[in-house]
Amino acid sequence: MVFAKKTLPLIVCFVMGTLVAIQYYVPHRLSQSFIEELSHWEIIIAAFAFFLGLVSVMQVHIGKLRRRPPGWGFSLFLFAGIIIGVATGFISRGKQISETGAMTPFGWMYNNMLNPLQGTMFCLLGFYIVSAAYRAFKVRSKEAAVLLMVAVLFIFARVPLGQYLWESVWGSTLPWQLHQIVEWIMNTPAKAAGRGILIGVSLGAVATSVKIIAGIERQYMGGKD
Amino acid sequence: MNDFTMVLGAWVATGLTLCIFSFLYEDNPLFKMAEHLYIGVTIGYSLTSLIFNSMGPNIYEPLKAGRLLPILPTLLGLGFLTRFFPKWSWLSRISFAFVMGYSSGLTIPTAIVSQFLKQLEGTVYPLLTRKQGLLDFSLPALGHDFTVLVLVVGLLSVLIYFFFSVEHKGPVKAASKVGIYFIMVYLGAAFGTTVMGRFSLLYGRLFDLYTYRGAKYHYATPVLLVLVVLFLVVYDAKYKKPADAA
Amino acid sequence: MKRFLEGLANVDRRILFLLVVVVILVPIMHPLALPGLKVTDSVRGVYDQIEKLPPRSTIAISFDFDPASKPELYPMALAVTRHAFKKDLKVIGMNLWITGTGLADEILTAAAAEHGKRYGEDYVFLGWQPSPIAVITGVFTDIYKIFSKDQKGNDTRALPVMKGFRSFQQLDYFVELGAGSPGLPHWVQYGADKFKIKMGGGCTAVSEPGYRPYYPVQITGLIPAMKGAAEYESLIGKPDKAYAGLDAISLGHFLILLALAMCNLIPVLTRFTK
Amino acid sequence: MKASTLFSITMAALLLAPPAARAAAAKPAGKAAPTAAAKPAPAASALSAVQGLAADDMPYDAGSEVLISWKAMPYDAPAVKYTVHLSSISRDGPWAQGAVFPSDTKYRADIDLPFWAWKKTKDRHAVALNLETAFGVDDEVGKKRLRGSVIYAKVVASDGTSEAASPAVSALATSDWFSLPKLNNFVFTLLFCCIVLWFISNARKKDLFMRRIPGLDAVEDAIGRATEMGRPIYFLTGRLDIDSISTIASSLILGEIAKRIAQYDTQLKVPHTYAMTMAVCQEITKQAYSEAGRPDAYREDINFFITEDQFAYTAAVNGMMVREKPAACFYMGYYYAESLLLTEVGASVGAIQIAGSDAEHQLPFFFITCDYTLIGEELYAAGAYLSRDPVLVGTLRGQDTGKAFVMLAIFAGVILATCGVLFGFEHGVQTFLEVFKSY
Repeated sequence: MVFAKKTLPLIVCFVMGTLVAIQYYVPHRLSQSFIEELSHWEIIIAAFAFFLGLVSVMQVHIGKLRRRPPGWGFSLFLFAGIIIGVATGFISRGKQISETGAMTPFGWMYNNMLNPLQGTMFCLLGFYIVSAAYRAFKVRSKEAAVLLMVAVLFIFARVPLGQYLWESVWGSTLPWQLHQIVEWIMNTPAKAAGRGILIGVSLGAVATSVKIIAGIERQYMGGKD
Repeated sequence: MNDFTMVLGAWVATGLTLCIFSFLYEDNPLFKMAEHLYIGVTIGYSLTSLIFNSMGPNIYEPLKAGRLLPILPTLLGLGFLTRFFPKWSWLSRISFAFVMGYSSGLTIPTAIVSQFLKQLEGTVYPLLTRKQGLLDFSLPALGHDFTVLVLVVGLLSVLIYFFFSVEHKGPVKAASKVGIYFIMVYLGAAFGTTVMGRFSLLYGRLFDLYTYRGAKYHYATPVLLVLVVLFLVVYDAKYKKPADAA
Repeated sequence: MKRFLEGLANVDRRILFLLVVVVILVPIMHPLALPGLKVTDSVRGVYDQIEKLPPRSTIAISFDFDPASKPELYPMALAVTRHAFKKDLKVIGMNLWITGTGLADEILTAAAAEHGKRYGEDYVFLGWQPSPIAVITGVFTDIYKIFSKDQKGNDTRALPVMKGFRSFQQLDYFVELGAGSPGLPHWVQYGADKFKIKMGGGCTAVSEPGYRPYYPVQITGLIPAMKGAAEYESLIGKPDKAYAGLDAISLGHFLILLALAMCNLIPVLTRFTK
Repeated sequence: MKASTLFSITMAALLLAPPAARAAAAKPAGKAAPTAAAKPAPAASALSAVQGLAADDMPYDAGSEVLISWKAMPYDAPAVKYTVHLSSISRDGPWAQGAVFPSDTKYRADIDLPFWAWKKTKDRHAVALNLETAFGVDDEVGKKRLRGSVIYAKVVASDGTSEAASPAVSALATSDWFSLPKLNNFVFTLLFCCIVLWFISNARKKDLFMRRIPGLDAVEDAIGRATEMGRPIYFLTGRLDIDSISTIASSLILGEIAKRIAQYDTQLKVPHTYAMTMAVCQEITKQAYSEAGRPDAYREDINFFITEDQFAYTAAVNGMMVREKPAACFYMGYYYAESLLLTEVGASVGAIQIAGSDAEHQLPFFFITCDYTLIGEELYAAGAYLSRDPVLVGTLRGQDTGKAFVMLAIFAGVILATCGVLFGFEHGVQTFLEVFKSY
């Protein structure tokens, strides 16, 4: 039993990891279909994990309906949302556009509820980016000064009005145009830093993956027994 | 799609948009309602997509057609659910092990290619230029050489900054300091370029609201806007303690 | 003065938010046509090709985007379609993104109405069919195999606008306006490159760097996002949504610059007044 | 090119890879009669058919491409075009057009493969043609049919006025078992894995040094502050599922922070966007509380699921923040656009915010709005820093060794390339640098 509880998962992980990693170097058609099939499996397996989340949500909100803490009524809207999503989805059999090209109730729900909600939350960023700039973009050190200067230059250069103003101030006295300067920064110092970050990240990713495959990193398996 | 569903859609979309926007003013019941509805709808949406677009074509249809292979991943997937039964919950480890092994195996070679070798090959260039057999010291050529130098110095100093097993003092400290400046340039550039996209989105959203103001949509935007503002005024007057103000 | 500065430093965020709304909303209500927009060669590359076509030439436009990318692609789609109708060209519309079918139809109908064009005689909307690569290969070999019926259910072959037309190989120009995959790379690889027709493209800001290498060999021009669309609008002399959008975004950028300046100036000034 | 040969032999021997010989210069097809002109030559300037035409399986692929090659011809010039025709039916067609190009382009040297797998010469033209693209096949049936069929190819040279077609040659596209061009990748991967494992196995023997990470020194302050104020602490694991490295690193940090929080009676809240991550984090938190000697303080609802949708999750967390006013927020892991939405609201309720992310595009927002930000790899190092676990510190040592190797390679590469320009052996250097390219 100890074998099944402790060793078997480690073997599964090791075999899977090694096979998938080696697959990358094998161009053969069999290896292609192997990885296609596995990625299929992954999708199926991951799909079931969603039910863990569903149960967690239900526990929280059914608990609220039972105990009725302040604001419990809003949980009703959550259930209403689930019902709307599921009901329109089942009526339309998961399709947003029917075979005749007409919009289904599911499609209507997506376009008029989900899409505006997503879009609106996303576009709040337009507000927060201004408030962050006003509140937090203070030059406290030399490093922050560099950050600010580059940011200002880029903001200026991204819009035609900025380029227009730049040219009307500097005219053709400068050997480079604004967009050339910005491009150079983007492709040289910024790229160098980006690469440094990426190389570090990739080494970290490989190191962690090796530990998982080798069974050294096994926190995902949880605690004792 | 007929007119009624179109107009209803405009009203619902506008209403929800304004409810979310009201959060910018303060946390209030309208936002709370939209927030909970939003979470619910996304869960319902995920569930439906899961059943019709994932489990249907990946499990049900192959099984119906007599292909039995999907049973294995299905069992592994069901393994997750054993977490609810403490006696059997160790079974979920096998499912986790499969997922972790698969993704780790996928990560190793691709991280080496796309982040390691690809970054490396774009950095190793000569620091000198040769043109028609002679070393080129013209201004553009020197400019190019300088660019290569900055690229190399930048990358090396940033890598030094990320050294964890060496104490940052003396020359290492100086080099890592240079590295930080390069990182700051990167962050500034990333900030400056992102602004554009954020305002495009906001523009798109406000444009939709503006479109829904017309008679074609039965004045959805102005009517709902007035209602939301009225609600906020009443809510503030009635429930908000003076201490909360400002 | 000092109190004013302190007040300014701790200003309620909601006032900033209100400023943002004003800055974005004003150009929507009234395009300002702020100066500084320069027409780039890659946008002109699409415009010139359409401009030099004789009347009654045939062009096709594929509208491969969905409502999510509407702010970026809708304005250029409208501008290009308007340009084609203004030049009295025959227009074949289609799309590879099922979720964008309604939008594409809307654009064609609106632009046609402005120029008094009639469905079936001056333009046609073929609609959507599954399996994009097969569709692309199909329209370049035998269009009626893929689209035997148009979006409205008419027999495509019987429409006057399609008379004598067999495949996209006969096109005088092709424009692909796409937000992702399937999109520009597919049309280039499986269509224009293979069958040697001239094509132009339009894309989102995110995909622009990726598509740049196609220009100018494989595509005659590329219209990048809202900025490209605004350039196109200025070329056809009809500043519209893209122009308004660009104004709004320009003002937004300057609002951020102002915020940054205030953030750093206020503490300095406060110390100064002390 | 002695060094390169030596290199390729060593690498190949190391791996017992299939012989590189198959990649050597394409053998001319026996059947083709190279001199036979298809049409009677009309004028003096007329073209002759190409010579030495050969069709082969393209090496190192899944059997989806054929390699067509022929000798460079004396008339190669921009005005003369080659058209390669393919047929899957017979040597007399019907033909599908595979490629058209000016006759002074596309030599063997233009195919982008490394020196240990491909001989780059200019004496032969060579094009690799994808069969599915050439025949416009999109469906499974068609693809399957293509796989088994013999492919016939012919090349037509034309200069606008006259053209000359070669006789057809044939090949069968086959699948290969090892991608020799990826050999360098394979060797690097193996080497790096060994280094990491070696450092881990040696880590337990002695105490390894680790540099300071300022952001992490603030963790204790943040927890202390939350305890004083009696407000909760939020910990977010990012927008990727547990199978991503960022989230794994984040969960390690969660474990360490949970250990510290468990010692006080402070509330920890970990809202999740993925159920798998939630399940793993539940185990980790439970473990942390019991290791801290406070299993009684652990509650199952520390970790809870909200929804998978990016912005619905953000809306919910924003709402919670405004209502519960956390004293400290930790954002560890990979984030997308929601980063600024979270941190601005967090800042507005006065929380101490500590972020750590390898999402380089979101770093500026964290950096501006948070009190401390761990950049890139520092996120992976954080777990090691907080726990001082020998395995984690050893891993970090391995990563540092990898970085040292990269730095050395770049430094040496740049010097070598510069010397190449100085002393005129650029070509040799370029060839050598293929070792660091991805294929």
